[in-house]
Amino acid sequence: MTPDLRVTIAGVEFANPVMTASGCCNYGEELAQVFPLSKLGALVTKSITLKPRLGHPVPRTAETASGMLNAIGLANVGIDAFIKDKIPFLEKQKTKIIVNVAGATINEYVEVSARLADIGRVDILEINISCPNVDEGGLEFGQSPALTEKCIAGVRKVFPRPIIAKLAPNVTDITQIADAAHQGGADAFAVINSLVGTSVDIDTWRPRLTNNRGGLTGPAIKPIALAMVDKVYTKCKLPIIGIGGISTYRDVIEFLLVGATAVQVGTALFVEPDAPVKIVEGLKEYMKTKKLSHINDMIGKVRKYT
Amino acid sequence: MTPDLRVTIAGVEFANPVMTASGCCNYGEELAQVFPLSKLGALVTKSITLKPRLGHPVPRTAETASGMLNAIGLANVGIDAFIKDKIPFLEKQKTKIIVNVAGATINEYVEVSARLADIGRVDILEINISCPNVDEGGLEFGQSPALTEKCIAGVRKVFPRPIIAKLAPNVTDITQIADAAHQGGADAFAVINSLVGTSVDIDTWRPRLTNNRGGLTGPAIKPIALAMVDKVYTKCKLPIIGIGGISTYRDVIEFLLVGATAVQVGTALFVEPDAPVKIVEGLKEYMKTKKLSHINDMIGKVRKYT
Amino acid sequence: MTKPSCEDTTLVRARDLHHGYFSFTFAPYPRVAECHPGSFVHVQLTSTDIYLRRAMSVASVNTRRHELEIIFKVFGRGTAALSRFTTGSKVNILGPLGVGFSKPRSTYHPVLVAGGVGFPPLMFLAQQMIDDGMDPKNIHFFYGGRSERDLVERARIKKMGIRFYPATDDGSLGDKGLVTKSVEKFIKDHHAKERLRLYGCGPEPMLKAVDELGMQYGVAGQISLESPMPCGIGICLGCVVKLRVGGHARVCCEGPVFEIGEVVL
Amino acid sequence: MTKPSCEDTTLVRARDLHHGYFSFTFAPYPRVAECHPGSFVHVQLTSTDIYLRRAMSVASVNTRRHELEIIFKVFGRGTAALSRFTTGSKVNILGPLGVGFSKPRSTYHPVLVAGGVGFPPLMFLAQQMIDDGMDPKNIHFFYGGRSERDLVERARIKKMGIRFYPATDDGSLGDKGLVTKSVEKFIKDHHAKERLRLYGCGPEPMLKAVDELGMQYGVAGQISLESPMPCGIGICLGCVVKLRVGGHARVCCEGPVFEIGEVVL
Ligand SMILES: Cc1cc2nc3c(=O)[nH]c(=O)nc-3n(C[C@H](O)[C@H](O)[C@H](O)COP(=O)(O)OP(=O)(O)OC[C@H]3O[C@@H](n4cnc5c(N)ncnc54)[C@H](O)[C@@H]3O)c2cc1C
Ligand SMILES: Cc1cc2nc3c(=O)[nH]c(=O)nc-3n(C[C@H](O)[C@H](O)[C@H](O)COP(=O)(O)OP(=O)(O)OC[C@H]3O[C@@H](n4cnc5c(N)ncnc54)[C@H](O)[C@@H]3O)c2cc1C
Ligand SMILES: Cc1cc2nc3c(=O)[nH]c(=O)nc-3n(C[C@H](O)[C@H](O)[C@H](O)COP(=O)(O)O)c2cc1C
Ligand SMILES: Cc1cc2nc3c(=O)[nH]c(=O)nc-3n(C[C@H](O)[C@H](O)[C@H](O)COP(=O)(O)O)c2cc1C
Ligand code: FES
Ligand code: FES
Repeated sequence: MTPDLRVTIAGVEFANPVMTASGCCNYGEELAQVFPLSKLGALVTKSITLKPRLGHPVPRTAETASGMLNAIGLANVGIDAFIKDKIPFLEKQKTKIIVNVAGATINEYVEVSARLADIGRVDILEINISCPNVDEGGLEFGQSPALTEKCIAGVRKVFPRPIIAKLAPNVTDITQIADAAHQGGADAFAVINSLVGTSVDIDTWRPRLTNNRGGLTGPAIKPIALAMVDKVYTKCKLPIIGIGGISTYRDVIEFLLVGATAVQVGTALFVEPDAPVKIVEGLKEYMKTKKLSHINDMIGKVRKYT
Repeated sequence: MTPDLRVTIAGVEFANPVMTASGCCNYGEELAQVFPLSKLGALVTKSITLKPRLGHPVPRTAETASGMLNAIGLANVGIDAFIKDKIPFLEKQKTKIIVNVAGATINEYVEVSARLADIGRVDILEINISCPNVDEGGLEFGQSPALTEKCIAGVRKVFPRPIIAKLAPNVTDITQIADAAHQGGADAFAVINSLVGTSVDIDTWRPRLTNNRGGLTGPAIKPIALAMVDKVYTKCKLPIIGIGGISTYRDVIEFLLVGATAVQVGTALFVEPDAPVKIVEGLKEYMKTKKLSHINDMIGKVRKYT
Repeated sequence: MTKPSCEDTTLVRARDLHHGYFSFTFAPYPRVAECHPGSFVHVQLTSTDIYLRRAMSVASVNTRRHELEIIFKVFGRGTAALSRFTTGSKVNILGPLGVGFSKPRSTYHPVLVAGGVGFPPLMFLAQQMIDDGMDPKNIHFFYGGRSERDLVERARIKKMGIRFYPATDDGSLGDKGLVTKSVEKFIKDHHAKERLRLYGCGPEPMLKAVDELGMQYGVAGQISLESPMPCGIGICLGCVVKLRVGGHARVCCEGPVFEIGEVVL
Repeated sequence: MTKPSCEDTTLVRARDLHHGYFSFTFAPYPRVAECHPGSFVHVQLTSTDIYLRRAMSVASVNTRRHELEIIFKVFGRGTAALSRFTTGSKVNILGPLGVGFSKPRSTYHPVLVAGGVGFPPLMFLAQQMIDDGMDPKNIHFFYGGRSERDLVERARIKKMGIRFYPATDDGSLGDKGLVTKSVEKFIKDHHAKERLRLYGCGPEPMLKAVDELGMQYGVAGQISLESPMPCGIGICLGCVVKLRVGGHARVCCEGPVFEIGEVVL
């Protein structure tokens, strides 16, 4: 009996729980050269904004212990070019398409989302209220329950299909933000985006990023991400997509056990672009060995000490 | 010309900016077997509470990518045994002595601090309002500006020498907590304590810590710690002791450049117990090469992009 | 307490003992003379992507050649990384650590109970007892494992001339069943006639059984424990065990060797 | 665009070229035939404690023996870790990546300008031009470095029979001063008579000078750029450069080779 890897979030069924993380797979074209995207549960695009953005000057990435910092600065082609140049490619892919949306104002989020509402092939929106690399708002939305609710509610009005709220880890209590997003009409949470970090070159005394700071990602943050998924799963009521430092199927199982229904793979794609394929294979093998018939048999099943 | 490594915080002069971090050197006796403690700027003791504590059951540590989780649970001998059994040893050490204080209630902090006020050899108190491993308060103090101020103000009344507030990183805006501690009468900030994290054993489906979660420390968190020191240095007014993932003199220089006056070495002591000695040597060499006469020539001197 | 120090040393001999077991010899290690049976060293792995050191019991020393031997079994990431070191690799060793076994007077009949990868410190203990003048015939070495392949270095142990009692779960070698079953039978048969001393090192269930046997039959002795050990020198408090009397003890400092009946297992 | 793939390969030959330079040959690498001068591979270092891959230009290939050579200089942690790999080590290589140099027609006189560790792709380019039938005497190889010791593999380059012009800052070999000074003199002397093509690879200031020379004297050509490269395959957007026209380009995908005059340096 081959294990069943399908999961359902907000009525959308995914072939497996493994997605690519926003900003780590561009619009999918490059990864499609490495493996057929049908191997993915879903592809999540780079954050799309109203206008095209070049992002911050290089250096805008830096390596750290078991991770990296980035301050790409939401570089993207903008909604017009996205619809014109990228959607035709995405429409042909045999996987679910999640478009990540970002903005400097609530209006921008709503406008971009409204444009995407017309494109049936966009299965889900992921609202990035948590990018630490833009000055004009990004982080602040995700750090304020009121703004979070308002932003999600705005998008909710114009987008008829499911909405994922991507939460910031840089907060005192992530469940407050999660509840606000729920209140605003979100259907699921993505937990977590990157953590604010920095690094300095001790030869030049310059920050290693022209933005002076960036987002920390990779295996280094996995324990933090797991604790946040655990907390949201315990206290909040929507399905969770776990993100942070996942590079093997073993990492995925940890996320499932603490309550994630699906996961996203980010930085690991830079080291092993075919990581999602290996992860799906690994999950299958693990489930066979453990005699688990369905992914659901693991979700939230961590045996906590009492 | 040998470089001058002395730094002064709240009127106390330290031979160099390198201290051991609380909970990573017990009460100093074991490290004294490895190197003379006079090599340190200061020794910071394990958190002391009113009553002795055994802490959480093992496993209470777990390894992670470039770091570790711990949920020791403030195991310590309690204030009575500390004064009776540990102070005599500490009195003989030729380094500054910083005693870290923790408690479940503000009263407990104040009582422990009052007892330590009588012991002249205790140069400074470090108030741990940020330990993520106790249920009864710890973290919550450090996450609330009001409680932080009240706690520090309570200690301020009974302790006549300098007070360091050790801040929690698990907050939306660390500068709010810092300002509250300042308001309460703190003389300096220690930034940061560990980040909440967890890890699950995928064979047993058990958390790797009996406490279900713990504090993440080690090189993995360095970029986060640096960003927090940078933020506090930019917005707040007291001297900063930088902590988080320091294992070499290069790490220390990064912390100095973003604004730390001194630093503490924690988890690295587990891997290289003589790390502080090597770090001080490395700092001297670096300063010679860079022709810097004084540590102050580096503090806050990062050349940010504008 | 011996003062621990970090020493750069070289892997001079790597023997594959098969079935996942390896013997690594490091030299020159300046502190061999201070290593006792039950002592352990903390081996640095940061040249791989592993952050914390791994504790390894001393399996033997050659004081003249300043050689230190450890024997390990590939279990998880740490030991897997260790096993990939090749001869000539520089390895940093923190040691010598811990309080080892106390040797019995020569009138005793020591009963050594090893489970799986717990045998190295007991092999070291047997060797030192012989070196100290004990009659090898009085040393009883019980060695248990799942099956024959788990009992490595048998020839070497037998060569010491001691009495050797293998036991395997599947009966492929020696007694079939848990090694402690064989030990119990031995104690029953001998403890009235001879002054026995129990020494145990192996997995926790085995140690628990040894501990209980000792208490039940009134045979004194010691067991060597394991615990997750971030620092190995007593500064992290991560490795504690509960004592029957007197709270916690650190396995790395007060142990790893404890008296039978001392610890809550 | 060639489809990149991750391939496990073995370090079969490690040559210490001295002064911090190493030549590593990997085999079997199944995709040698798809490696072009200017192509690079992304070398995994996770068996050490380094998380991201490191980009390395292809220095040569042996298609028959499926060998791939890279040449690198120890610069920071990444290349230091790489240099510690020993023959027989398994190394994962992601490649082949990037858009390489376009070879000139045989009527041109290519002028190759290498700075320090920028020489490997140009050496590969020279070799392929010769293999394609170009007269070695028409290939001009300028090679600059701080001093003689920085100009490694000279014998190998000269053996190709091409014209070789070393230059060192300290005058210890060839012209004294920046290599681009020598190049400028050469262009001045030759660009009226011969159809030159410039090819540059080296540190950014050198590339900037080559770029300016090309534009000033109207000599077309290409330069190969470096940039921090987390992914190497176009998905992270970390490696961009600014184009004079048309916004950003990714060095890993649209480059690393760009036309002279194309990029804002
Ligand atoms: C005193 C002592 C002596 C030992 N002697 C031997 C010996 O002679 N031969 C032998 O084969 N083994 C010995 N061990 C066990 C050895 O140290 C390893 O812990 C064991 O082999 C686990 O293998 P690993 O490191 O490959 O497993 P891993 O999977 O890498 O680690 C196992 C688990 O333990 C955790 N862990 C490992 N090390 C630490 C640490 N230092 N701190 C916190 N958590 C940690 C990891 O996070 C992981 O969860 C000894 C242990 C102790 C305490
Ligand atoms: C297309 C291309 C071809 C190259 N070819 C060669 C060659 O043939 N020979 C050669 O010697 N070198 C080559 N390099 C340079 C090489 O990849 C290393 O970046 C360089 O040698 C730095 O050395 P290091 O890794 O030891 O330095 P480190 O100190 O380890 O890294 C240098 C700095 O760059 C950062 N960094 C390194 N890699 C990355 C990354 N992938 N993403 C983000 N930040 C990073 C580090 O964080 C650090 O700040 C090439 C680079 C590129 C882009
Ligand atoms: C280079 C880079 C760019 C990213 N860009 C975005 C983005 O545009 N929008 C977004 O929501 N998250 C972005 N992220 C965050 C990731 O989607 C993910 O939340 C984070 O990297 C943690 O996962 P990881 O540890 O697996 O990388 C980016 C991350 C990286 C490394
Ligand atoms: C095992 C362990 C125990 C700790 N115990 C305490 C403690 O009792 N009180 C405290 O204020 N901080 C405690 N800390 C936090 C450290 O003092 C320090 O803030 C943290 O480890 C980050 O620094 P590092 O990355 O250098 O370890 C502990 C850390 C570790 C690893
Ligand atoms: S391992 Fe740290 S106290 Fe024992
Ligand atoms: S290195 Fe990632 S896009 Fe070029």
